[in-house]
Amino acid sequence: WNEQLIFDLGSPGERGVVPPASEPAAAAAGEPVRRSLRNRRNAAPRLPQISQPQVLRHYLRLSQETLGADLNIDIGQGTCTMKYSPKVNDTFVRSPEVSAVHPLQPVDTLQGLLELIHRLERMIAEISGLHSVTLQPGAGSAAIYANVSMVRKYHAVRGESHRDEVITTGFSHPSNAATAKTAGYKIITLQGGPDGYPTVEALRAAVSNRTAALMITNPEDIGVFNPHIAEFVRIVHEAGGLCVYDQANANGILGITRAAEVGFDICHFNLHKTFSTPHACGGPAAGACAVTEELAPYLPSPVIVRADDGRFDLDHDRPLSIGKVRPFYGVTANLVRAYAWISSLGAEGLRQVAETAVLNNNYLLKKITEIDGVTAPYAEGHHRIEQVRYSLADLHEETGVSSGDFGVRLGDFGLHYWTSHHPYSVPEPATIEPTESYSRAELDEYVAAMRTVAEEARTDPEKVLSAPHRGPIHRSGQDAMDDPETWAVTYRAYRHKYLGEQPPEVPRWIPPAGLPAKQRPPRAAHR
Amino acid sequence: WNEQLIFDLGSPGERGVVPPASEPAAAAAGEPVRRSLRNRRNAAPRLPQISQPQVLRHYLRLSQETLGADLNIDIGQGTCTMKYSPKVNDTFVRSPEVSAVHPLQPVDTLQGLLELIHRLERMIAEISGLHSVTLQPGAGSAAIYANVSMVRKYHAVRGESHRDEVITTGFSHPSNAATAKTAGYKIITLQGGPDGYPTVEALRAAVSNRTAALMITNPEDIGVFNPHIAEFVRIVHEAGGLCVYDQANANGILGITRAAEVGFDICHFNLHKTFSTPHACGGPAAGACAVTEELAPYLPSPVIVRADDGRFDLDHDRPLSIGKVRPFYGVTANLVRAYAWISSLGAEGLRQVAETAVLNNNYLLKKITEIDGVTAPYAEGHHRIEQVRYSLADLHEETGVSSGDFGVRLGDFGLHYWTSHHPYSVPEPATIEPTESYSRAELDEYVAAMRTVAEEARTDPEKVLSAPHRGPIHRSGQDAMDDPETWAVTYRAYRHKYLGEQPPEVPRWIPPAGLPAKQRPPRAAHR
Amino acid sequence: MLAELGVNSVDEFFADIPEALRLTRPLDLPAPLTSEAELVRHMESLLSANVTTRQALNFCGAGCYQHHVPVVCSEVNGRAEFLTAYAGETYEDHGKFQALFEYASMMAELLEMDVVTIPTYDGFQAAATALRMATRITHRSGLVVVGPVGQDKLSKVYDYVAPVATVEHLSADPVVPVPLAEIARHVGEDTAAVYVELPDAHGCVDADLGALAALAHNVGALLVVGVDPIALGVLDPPSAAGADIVCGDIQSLGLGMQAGGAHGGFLAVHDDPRFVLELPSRLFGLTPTGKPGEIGFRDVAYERTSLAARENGNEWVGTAAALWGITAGVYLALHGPQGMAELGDTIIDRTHYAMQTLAGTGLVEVPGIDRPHFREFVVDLAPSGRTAADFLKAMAQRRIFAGVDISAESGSQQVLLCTTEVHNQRDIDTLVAAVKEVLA
Amino acid sequence: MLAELGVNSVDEFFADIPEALRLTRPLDLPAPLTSEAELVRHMESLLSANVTTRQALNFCGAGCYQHHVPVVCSEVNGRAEFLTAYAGETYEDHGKFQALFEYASMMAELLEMDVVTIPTYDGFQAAATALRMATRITHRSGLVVVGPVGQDKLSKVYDYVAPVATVEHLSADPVVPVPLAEIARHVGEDTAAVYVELPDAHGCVDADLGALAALAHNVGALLVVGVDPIALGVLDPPSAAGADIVCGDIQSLGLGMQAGGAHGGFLAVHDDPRFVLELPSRLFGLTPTGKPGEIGFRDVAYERTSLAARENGNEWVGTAAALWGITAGVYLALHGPQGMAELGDTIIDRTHYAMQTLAGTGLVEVPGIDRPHFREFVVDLAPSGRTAADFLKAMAQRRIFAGVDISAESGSQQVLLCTTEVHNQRDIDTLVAAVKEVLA
Repeated sequence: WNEQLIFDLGSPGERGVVPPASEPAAAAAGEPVRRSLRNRRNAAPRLPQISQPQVLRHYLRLSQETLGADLNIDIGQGTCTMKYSPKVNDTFVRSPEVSAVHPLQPVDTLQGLLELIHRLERMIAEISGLHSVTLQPGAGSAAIYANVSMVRKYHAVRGESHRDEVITTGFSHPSNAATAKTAGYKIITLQGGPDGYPTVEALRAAVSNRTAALMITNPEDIGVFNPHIAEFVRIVHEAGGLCVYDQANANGILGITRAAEVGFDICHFNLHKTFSTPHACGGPAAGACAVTEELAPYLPSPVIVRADDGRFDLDHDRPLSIGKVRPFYGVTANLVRAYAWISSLGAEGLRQVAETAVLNNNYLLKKITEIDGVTAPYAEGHHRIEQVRYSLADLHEETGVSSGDFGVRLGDFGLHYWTSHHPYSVPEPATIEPTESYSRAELDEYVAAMRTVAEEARTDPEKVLSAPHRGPIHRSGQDAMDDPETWAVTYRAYRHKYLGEQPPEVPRWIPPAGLPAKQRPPRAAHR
Repeated sequence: WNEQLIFDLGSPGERGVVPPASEPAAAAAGEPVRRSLRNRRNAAPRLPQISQPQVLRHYLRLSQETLGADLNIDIGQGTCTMKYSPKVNDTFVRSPEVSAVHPLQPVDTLQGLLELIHRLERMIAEISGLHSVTLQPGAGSAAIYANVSMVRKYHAVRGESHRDEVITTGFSHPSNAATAKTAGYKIITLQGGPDGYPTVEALRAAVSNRTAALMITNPEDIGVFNPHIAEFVRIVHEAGGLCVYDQANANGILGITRAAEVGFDICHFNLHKTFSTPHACGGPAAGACAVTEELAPYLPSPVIVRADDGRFDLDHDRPLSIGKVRPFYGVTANLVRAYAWISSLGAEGLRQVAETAVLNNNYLLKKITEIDGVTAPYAEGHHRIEQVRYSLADLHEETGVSSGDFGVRLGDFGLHYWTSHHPYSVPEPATIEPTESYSRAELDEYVAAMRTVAEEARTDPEKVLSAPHRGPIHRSGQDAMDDPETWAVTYRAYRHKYLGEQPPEVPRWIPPAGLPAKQRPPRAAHR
Repeated sequence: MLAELGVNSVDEFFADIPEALRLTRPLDLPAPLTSEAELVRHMESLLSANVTTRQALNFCGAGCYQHHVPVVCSEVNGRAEFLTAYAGETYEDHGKFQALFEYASMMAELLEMDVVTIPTYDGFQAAATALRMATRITHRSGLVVVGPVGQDKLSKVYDYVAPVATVEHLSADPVVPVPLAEIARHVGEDTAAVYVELPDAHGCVDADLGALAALAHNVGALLVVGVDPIALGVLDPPSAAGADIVCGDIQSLGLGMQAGGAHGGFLAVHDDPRFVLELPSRLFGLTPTGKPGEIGFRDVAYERTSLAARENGNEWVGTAAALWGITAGVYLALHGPQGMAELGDTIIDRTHYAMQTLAGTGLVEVPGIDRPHFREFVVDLAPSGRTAADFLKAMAQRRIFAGVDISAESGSQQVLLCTTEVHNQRDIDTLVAAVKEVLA
Repeated sequence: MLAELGVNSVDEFFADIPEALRLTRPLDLPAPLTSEAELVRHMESLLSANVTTRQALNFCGAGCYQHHVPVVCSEVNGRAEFLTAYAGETYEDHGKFQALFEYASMMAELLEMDVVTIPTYDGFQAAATALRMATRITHRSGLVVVGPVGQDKLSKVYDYVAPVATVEHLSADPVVPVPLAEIARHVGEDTAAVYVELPDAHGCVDADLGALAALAHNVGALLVVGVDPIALGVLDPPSAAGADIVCGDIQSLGLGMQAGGAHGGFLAVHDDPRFVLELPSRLFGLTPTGKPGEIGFRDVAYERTSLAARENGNEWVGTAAALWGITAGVYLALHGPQGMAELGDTIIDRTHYAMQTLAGTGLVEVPGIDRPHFREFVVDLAPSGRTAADFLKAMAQRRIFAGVDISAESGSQQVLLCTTEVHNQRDIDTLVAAVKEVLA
């Protein structure tokens, strides 16, 4: 079915919940205040008016039109395929001990949570080999930002604020470049050589006394491990820069190799991803930053400390700290899930995770590259770690079906893949990462669907190009999304632009004469 | 998608959960016992072997192929349309205070639950007007059985076991006849007159000193209230029989009329249905029986009693009790839900439930009978209470589309209706009951879909007859289901009958020579 | 809407209800808790008087068992689709039909019988129906119940079979099983069925089903066995020894305790029309659709049921416990053969560890300690001279629910204790330590 | 599978990782809790050391608010489909796109602004981004923050805007707002934006947004307003008074507390490309499909984002808080205009009832008692001579979390209390009675 917009449901006077009403004494206290408010709302907001069962039905139907990882063989989100998130871990989050506690209630009444977070910090410290950990960042990119913020503070404290460059690589996640830029740095991006990673020479040429940090993903987003990584670290350290390891996706190397052995100063993990917390349509997630002892004073504040009597407390007296990056303790729910997940596996289990994920990936690599028209650029002949960025360039050349088109058609099989971050370094990319969570039969099913679509591209390209055929909607257009005259990101905007309703006149900022408008970069689309 | 059978998933060695392993000392205690078991299992059961994410995905997909009341305008299950079951009530059931308590733990540690059940009993007593209530029966039909069992015991105690007939009506739920038969009674069924209910004369003719009880639904399953009901009761009482009121569905009369005012000795309610607990694909449900003071000693045992100090206890000393009809306290989860539901509404709310349900029903009656070919037999010109049994006989006559076919096609619109119990008293029946839970717009949507299908039946009957077109599967056949050679109610039977696998030879009962086999009644199908 | 119907007031719809039958005052009920927030506060406050088995260590069983509920079971049975589905037919509710067919199929593997019903209310009802079926199949009216069976279940069975049969119960103390010779004395040409349980109400799993089957079959009677399917990872299915009808409760299979509210009954028979046509419950069969390779599910021999034939059907069928069937299916699918076997082993181990360590205190006796037990066992307080009631009270003060008082049934000061896979060795040691404190 | 790949051992896959970088020992982690049952026991035991706000009466707020969470919100965000969806595109995840579009649309109605983003991490991030956007839009670097703002949020904002802007914070005690004239002295040609909150960190809702907007606009600066949307059932949307960017946290809208873990940030602007093109977050726009009447959803002006343009995008975007957006949408749909209005009324009523009854004890002062408050207010312990720390400790012993200690920030012994719709009059009376006991 094509579920209506919520604004088309319900009728005046319907409602889904009733808030508690004030008791007479409370109403007596509040009524004069309410009456005399300077900015009391007179025109009710045009929210929908719907009964509870209709609200529920609407959202249940929308959920059924959403392809959660629980519902498919969700291995097509390379760089960040979600592994299975055990349902039991959600129950801990829903328990009142987690869901119904306030972050600022007396610490004596929060000992369970503080101990859990403290234990998880120690686990992550061991997994990274580094000294101290914060779990405050709200997601992976927020953790990268926290890292670069610590870099900035570190250099500032040492009087080296002239260091204004951050070096990263083309296959590192875009947030490395973007957060560093946000933090005020110039970005130098090293592009990959034939094996996907930059050469040592390229790094040497980029490093200088203006280098604040190297921020690098390894294995690269194409699944290749840079064997010179220790050399990279050495070179940057010699130049006085810090080395920041993006281990958002450490799925393929858990228990195999660690930031500490390589010599990094800082690393981060995505708890959604490496430690199995669910992706939730795009968050909430959680990030962990691990740092060396030297950098520990710069971690976000406060820090959980264990007193001699075994009780946990918060240390707010952190003069070098970058301060808060997120309210309170971070995304508690995901800290609880990640702690439970690691606890259920232990050291041996984590290593099995890595080994299985890598085995699955190399199995897929073989099977997928057997499909005519699909290749795996870079690092020819090498095994890959946890993922591969495939190219459908040959298929596209032959059939006119792009990777984007291919992906839309794959959706008709209840499957999904993601192409790649922009700009595409691999032509017609498809980034696939199996993780440890799928069986051989499931991987085979996925490959079989890809093979079918590749076949269709050759025999009946129109079928592929006109997909989706079994989705909830038909193919939609991108054009209206790029033009300020036609885009409508809310129903209110739609009413104003399409239904002829006049927006109200309200006071607003007028650009001073001559203020330059932003030059729009070339347009881009998501798939 | 067409989700595979679970036996086709997984592979040897896969598993979804790991049970706790014995500690060494426990293993030492148990190992000799296990080894010497007379009947230790050697051949592992052929259960599927599947990973947890695959099990989850399988069942989530099956859930998506199931049209829960939360997902549609589910007003087509007349006699027992489920009203909206507020989600908040499920949370009480999931709380450890309900889900993680043992029925036989010390009563001092179960006071919350006992108080809740006691309060709910008092609420049901007030709603029925009768004296005492049990909530032990596991569902509506089980409550009817408990009622007839009390009738039997009552007469036995009074030395009137010669009373061996139970009178019921054709529009009363089949369980009235069936449970009474199971309890050993002969059944006399009065058929409805022109207004749907039997005449007083018909009853008089049926009543005698062999009458144990009248077991009657009112309003009848076609939504007509028998105005002579008090007279019926009087006649049966005069003959020494008891009167048992089937109020499974009291949705249309809550707060309007009660068993007590009519003079009944016993009544029952379905808590799923009248008190909004969900239907759960067909249970668990719950039933409540209410009785007069005279019959209270016969109620199932034990009974919750409140001591002078306000604490609750169990009274097992009930010499006249029929005993247990269900383990422990009954279906606790649904008692909790029903208590919460009544608590949220109060007296005024319950009456609004009835009034709204009846208004909705009469609105539907008007709209549906405006569809060409659809009529509402019986009680012409009268308003109806909570439901109507429509007839599609005219449409069938004209187009060849039966009510069953019509219902299948309606499924393509994400809607469902039920025809009627068997044998059909109304030709080509469709029993529709809106309850109070749906808005006018939703009722209109349902009627519009019916109108569309009626139109299709005239213009394109093949489309209707070949439905479903948008279901998860295509039309299936009934024939194989009726023949012992071909039916297969488990995958194991399927392997034996269709895949050529030999069943094992095991010792089993052989019918003694000459033992008559059962005569099969005429075959029937569910829709 | 009133205007649309040409009606002035809702009252007009009730015209057929005589005035004398009307309630002329509002119902006397507590004031409504209109807002969800208030309702939640009220319910939390009311229910907080319960002490949960997370707060206390629970060793009560006796028909309701504290097994671990895999969270996927709760996730599936909490799905709005399954939780709220009514009686949709094969197409609308294809997923429900398939899930229930799969439940029956997995039970069939565990039980090694080809026909398993959609769940009935509970194990009590399953046993009661199994015995009535036996009378219909054999055209006889004698029922012989062998060994310890819970009082509540017996109460239900007695009431249910009363119109058609008489029951002899050959009970037993926990020390020795009922001798075969004694059973033989009560079985004869009028016997419809011999009924026995595995594990029995004292937790024993040493019933000689093969001998009982021979005994019954010899005189033309059925062997009906009540079994807890959770034991069938380690125990042979009763059908292998000759059981003709197998019945029981699926509460152990992922349903949880819910204060005794979470029960479902199963009935299993061989695929013989004499048996199948006597089942009152619904049966979902696999059937091909018009599309090759595609399957659907439909009711089998629907005319058996009271829904089709009113009083001419077998007993009756109504809303019973379908969601619990789906749940039990999920449980079996999660465990698989290996999980069920390991689970059974752990339970036997811990049960015997508990029996031995308790007996080792010298403060209690464990009658039948040499017999194999599964999950439950009797503890006799005679050596301590204490009553069961006193003992349980003292243990509860230590936040231990130390079993169920069966002294009224047994005539001795005895409690029935239950240990499952959720009780680790530390828990049992805690129990034993508390017993020493209380009884020393 | 190894054989299929012609590989002897999994180790071969790691050939590119130099030996020197390998970990040669197992990680030093606790022994695994392999079975779900054991894991559950461990987690319950660990977490049971927490005292929950169901066990204690909680009056802490300060950025995390105990509002009632309608169960439908939890039902929807607990759906496996939504909880585990990754980054499916418009067709695979049509439902997700629609739910987020509807969230943005309902927020737009509440805020009366046409553009609302998919949620960012939290209100801290939203404020920080709003202010950086102001510097980009105006090409200026001065930021003026007016009135009380939480210390933690300020910490985040300062760190975040440091590369591009300087901040002046005109703080205020709870008694009187910052005088307009003083604000005017700090606003000038270099000012990118004036930032003010509603309710502010002391719960006051009397900021004169109209005057501030005029002041800012006069010199070419923006007015940025931080608002808790739950107040907008009773308060006029800031846009009506002239706010150019409105930002805040959606934690109040059905997300629950989760120990402070449940936050999402929103940013709202008018539909002006100068503003829209500076947003870093994703925006989902409504677009027709090939079929008449059918609509789909797609990314709007995707080139703005770091996903499309790396460091050339606005700040960055990544996994943030989408599920909380869906949840907040459910919350707004359930309440509707009437519910939001009633909710606001109840909160104001109970807040002032608490302020008045506490002040009425004579044992504490409520500074600013004559100003309109929403949900939070400051209590000064000066009359009692007690420290805030002492007071809170004594109250906690009575199972009351009596607010947040703000004495470090304020320089006085003060606590910040929070009352919402979940605190009924009886709860507040309980609080007041305990305050009397503790301070008397």
